[in-house]
Amino acid sequence: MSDVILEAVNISKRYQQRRRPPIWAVRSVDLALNSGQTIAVVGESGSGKSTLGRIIAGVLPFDEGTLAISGHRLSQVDAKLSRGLRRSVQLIHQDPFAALNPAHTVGNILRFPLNAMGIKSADRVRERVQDLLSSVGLTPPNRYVNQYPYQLSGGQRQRVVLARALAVNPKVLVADEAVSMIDVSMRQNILGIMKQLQVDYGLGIVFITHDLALARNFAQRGQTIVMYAGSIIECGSTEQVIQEPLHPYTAMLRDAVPDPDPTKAMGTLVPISSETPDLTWTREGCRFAPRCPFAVTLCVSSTPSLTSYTGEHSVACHRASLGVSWAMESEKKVT
Amino acid sequence: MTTTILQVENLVVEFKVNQDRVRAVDDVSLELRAGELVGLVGESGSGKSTLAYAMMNLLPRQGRLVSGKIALATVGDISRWSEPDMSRVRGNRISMVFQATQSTFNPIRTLESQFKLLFRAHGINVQEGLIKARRLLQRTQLDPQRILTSYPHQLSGGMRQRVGIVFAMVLEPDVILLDEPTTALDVLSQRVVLDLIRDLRSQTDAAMLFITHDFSVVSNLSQRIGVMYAGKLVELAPTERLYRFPQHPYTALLTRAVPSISQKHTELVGIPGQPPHLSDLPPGCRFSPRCPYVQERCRERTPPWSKISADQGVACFRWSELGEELANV
Amino acid sequence: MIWRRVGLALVMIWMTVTATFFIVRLMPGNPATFELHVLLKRGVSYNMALQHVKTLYGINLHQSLLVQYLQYVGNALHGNFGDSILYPDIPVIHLIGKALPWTVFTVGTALLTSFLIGVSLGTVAAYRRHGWLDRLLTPLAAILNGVPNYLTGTILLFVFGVVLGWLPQNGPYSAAITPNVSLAFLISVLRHAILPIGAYVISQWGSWFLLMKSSTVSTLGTEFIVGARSYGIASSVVMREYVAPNSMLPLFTNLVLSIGFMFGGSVFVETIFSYPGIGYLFSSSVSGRDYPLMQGLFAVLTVAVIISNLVADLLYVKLDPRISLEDAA
Amino acid sequence: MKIETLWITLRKRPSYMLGAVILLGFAVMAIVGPMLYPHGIPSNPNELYAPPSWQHPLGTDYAGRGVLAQILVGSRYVLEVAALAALFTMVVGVVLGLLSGYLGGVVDVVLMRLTDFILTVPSYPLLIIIASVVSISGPVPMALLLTLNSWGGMARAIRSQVLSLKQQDYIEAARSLELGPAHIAFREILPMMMPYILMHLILAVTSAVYGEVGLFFLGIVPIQSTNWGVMLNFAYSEAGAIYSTSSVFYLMAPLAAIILLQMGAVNFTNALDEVFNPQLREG
Repeated sequence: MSDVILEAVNISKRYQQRRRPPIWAVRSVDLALNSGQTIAVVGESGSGKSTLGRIIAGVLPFDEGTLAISGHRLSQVDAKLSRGLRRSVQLIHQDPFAALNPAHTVGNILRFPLNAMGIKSADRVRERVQDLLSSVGLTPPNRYVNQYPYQLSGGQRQRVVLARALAVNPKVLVADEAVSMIDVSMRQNILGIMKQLQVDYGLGIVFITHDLALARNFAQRGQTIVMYAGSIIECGSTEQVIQEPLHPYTAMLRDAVPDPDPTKAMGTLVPISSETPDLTWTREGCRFAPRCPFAVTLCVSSTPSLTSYTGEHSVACHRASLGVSWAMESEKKVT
Repeated sequence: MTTTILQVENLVVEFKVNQDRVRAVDDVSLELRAGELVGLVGESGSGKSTLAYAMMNLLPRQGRLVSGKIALATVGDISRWSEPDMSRVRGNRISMVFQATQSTFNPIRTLESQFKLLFRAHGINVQEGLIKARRLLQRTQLDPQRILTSYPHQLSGGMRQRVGIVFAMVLEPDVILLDEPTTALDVLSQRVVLDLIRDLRSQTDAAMLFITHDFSVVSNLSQRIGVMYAGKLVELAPTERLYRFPQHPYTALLTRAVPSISQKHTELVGIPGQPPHLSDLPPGCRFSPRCPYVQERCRERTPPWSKISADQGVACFRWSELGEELANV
Repeated sequence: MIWRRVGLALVMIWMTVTATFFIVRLMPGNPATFELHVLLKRGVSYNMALQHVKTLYGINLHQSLLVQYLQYVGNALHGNFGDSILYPDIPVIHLIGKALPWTVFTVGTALLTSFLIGVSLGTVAAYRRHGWLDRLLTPLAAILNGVPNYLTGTILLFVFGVVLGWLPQNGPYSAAITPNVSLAFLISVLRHAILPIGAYVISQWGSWFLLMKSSTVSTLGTEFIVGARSYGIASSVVMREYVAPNSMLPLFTNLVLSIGFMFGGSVFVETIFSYPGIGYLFSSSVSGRDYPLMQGLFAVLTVAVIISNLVADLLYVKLDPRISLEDAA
Repeated sequence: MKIETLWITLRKRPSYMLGAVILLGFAVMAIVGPMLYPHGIPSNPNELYAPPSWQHPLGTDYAGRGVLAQILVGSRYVLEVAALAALFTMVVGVVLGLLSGYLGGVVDVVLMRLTDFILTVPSYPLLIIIASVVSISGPVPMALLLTLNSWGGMARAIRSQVLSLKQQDYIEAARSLELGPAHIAFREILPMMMPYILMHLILAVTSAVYGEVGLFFLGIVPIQSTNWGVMLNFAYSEAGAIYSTSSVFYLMAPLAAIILLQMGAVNFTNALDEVFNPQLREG
């Protein structure tokens, strides 16, 4: 059993609004990541997956809960407390153009974190920059050192972002839709580099995506967490969650993913309404109930909690924990 | 045999970038038939959207249609039409759905007043038009009253996209161009929009061109798919054929780079290298620097368009010999 | 949320009144005490002098600072800023009341004129970018935009008043005419107003031109213009229904805001033309060290600006459906 | 490298070059001008309002002093004050804008209320009142007075720039890499704002010129030395030159100088805009 390098317990994040109830971006989320492990976090926009990612990457303060990085517990993100700790979790942004300061060359972008790490001698820095660029497949490195971000393609920029993250010897990468803005033909190359880095450095990876097929592809042997309206509604090993979803929402997400094979018809499960969830909701009841075709009275009156179903596979759904499988009902409906 | 509604022939579009001229669309031919949905797949810079804008005669200032023909069965070649003439056919003969519909509506007018403008522009009785719009909105599972009284920003992305489709369809055009209509949407909203397009397709004789960077989005929706690379159409075939038996290496690699939710897990591979810059194209076949099957001639000459059958063609020297191999990538 | 805005405006007004009090009361060489000493030196009895200062400044120097302040604020809220020194025994508020119409007339006319000129030329320049009109007017506007109105006023006065002698050099109307409702009087008033108004317009139109041009250029570049064209809406209708309203939107706030600014700017122009408005009154109060008048004018000017700011905020919410007062706060 | 890009851009259009040459010319004039007349400008009572001649290319004034000489000598005070005012405006505006935008919270609320107030109060009347109550002597107090008028706009603009830059992913990345607040402020945010600050600096110079000349023109500030504003003031009050066509050069010379300066500033700012705006550079 490998050691836990990142642990989030009961994390919540609220945004106060003037004269309106606060928006709960993340509600009581638990997450534990081992070194070398991959956890995929999936959900729609507004599900809180990106907010969670920025919290565990240490760049967004949270309101409740604790975050522990390599065993150091932080009750809130504080610049002094987390000196050096924040570096061990690196965020990979969705838009590689926005993630690089247009005023600096690739060489400088990599030099800054190396300097901050205490590597000052020009020779050492040059050497490290070359290593970093080669390890993300930007070869020959000298071709890229003096280039500005706008001179690179999206895929190349994302490689620079990865190299920059690598410069501070992180233990965890939080990849927030890291390939959704990259051309399809190069996505697998970027993902391949991430996987290689994971093997080489034992990195834990939190892979945030809205695309279930991509989550399955990347976190195949890892865990998958499904978020809805700021809470985890299902989690377990990736294959279990995607092949045998326990929550109707997970099943809908899966059914909505289009398949490259033209003979495969899309799944049948569609939500009854396209309304996005109300994030200010604090009353009792399942927050997915308004969109759920299988909601019963209980779903409206009480909030389901995340409970273990089989082994590591947990779900927050009354129908699942009551043992009355909605999946069977859906079979009936379809046939 | 169904009738051809739109014929694009040898279309060339150039853009002025600094002092250079680059060919964003290079010698593309395509025909659309009644009741058919054709997918057009390509990555950024492949020229797929430019092709659609050129077909609408909506190219930005720096763009110019250099040569070629865009023939609508009903009105003839529109490629050289003036703006006033074009405004008579846009919307009611050929219409377009955009990627970010929220920015294609006038932000300070209600949708009802925008519908009214559309009907007036085409000399259609406003009341009759609105009745039709309401009916279509209902079909998209939207509350017509609420939609019509709303301003664009008051609707969610998925709702706006559906309204955009209603806008493009309400005058019953012959051709509907859908430019990445689901790219800005969440999975569930995308699903709803795809279902809507499928539903409407079966109800209309219009030909649809569905442009996307994501092969899986159109694979289940289209009769035929065209693949573009660096301004060129590299392959065109019936969807299932294209997926099962790709003739162009790029098609094969691209369709295999997309993960599937249903299939047994396979290690996916990306395509090495970068798509070329249009201002710095390699000689010969544009895919040759990235192609695992490249030969000397590919780097020297541009492969011609080989017509395999009435609705299938490919631009690769080696298509006949590689067929077997590509099917098993 | 309207109340929040009104509340903020009231706080600003209170701050202004407070500021004017302290300028007079606490500045080095405090004019109120100075006046008292002057009177005492002249042999006026202490009580008489105190009383005199009180009517002048609304301040009783005998009382504590707090009481003085409260009295001053109370008086100011009733529009009582004491009596003028330059025009003995006339309440400041009366002087302001007499001057105000002249300034409102010239500044208002100038504002509307420069707005109309700037907006219409700006639209043309945006539509015909890099055309001869654009190439001529844009640099001209950029240079004139920053040139202060005392320069344009001086040049106008010199050229048309002195050298050519076409128009009167100063005053609100000819001294030979008694003010009454007659055509001769009206013509005289207009002839006297032309140069001051011209001075404002020449230094103002450029900023409207540049604003309108850039606003229109950015509107023309938006997707919803492409959207409108894709529905087949004719260019003239696009111009009227899409481009014009969206480009004008940001200008309206500026229009209201500049009312206040132009009142401030009237100091120079009215001084040059000896035009008996607020600005002229202000500069004569300054050169005559008429502090009560200065205070009153400053308070009135500031309140005018604050109120036009408030109106601009509220108006914008009405005009742009995307903004709600809460978002704007 | 920046200088090189500027040079390349300036050579692209004659108007850019003209702008740079004009600004440079004024700077040289301000430095050298007064040196030409170490003992003051000689007056000649026999040559009142003389037309242009070789000796006096722009004629003479009511006291028979050369107009061009006055423009040359007067430029130093005007431009010195303007440069100082622009500098003060930049320092105050950048510091307050950075504090307000970067720290947020109470600091932001207080600073922004203050800025709102300063921006609301009619600026010229405020300057005039203060100038009439406090005696202004020398360029530094004058520059400070003008700064009072202009820091608000600068602070507001810098704040909104900081707010939008703060949201950038690369700032978040820098925080995540723990590059430190000094690095973030000076290496990440400031380089992105430099073009913006520089362009506002040039505009601040011209608006300070207008402000000071206006104050002298109204005769509110004590007159110590020859400058363009004083010339304008004398044209009106002392000599009544405005009402006589023979004074055309005396009256128009300072106006022309100011408009020429504005022309130089506009053209040079356009050039800077092209240097800094990468979209223009690429497109």
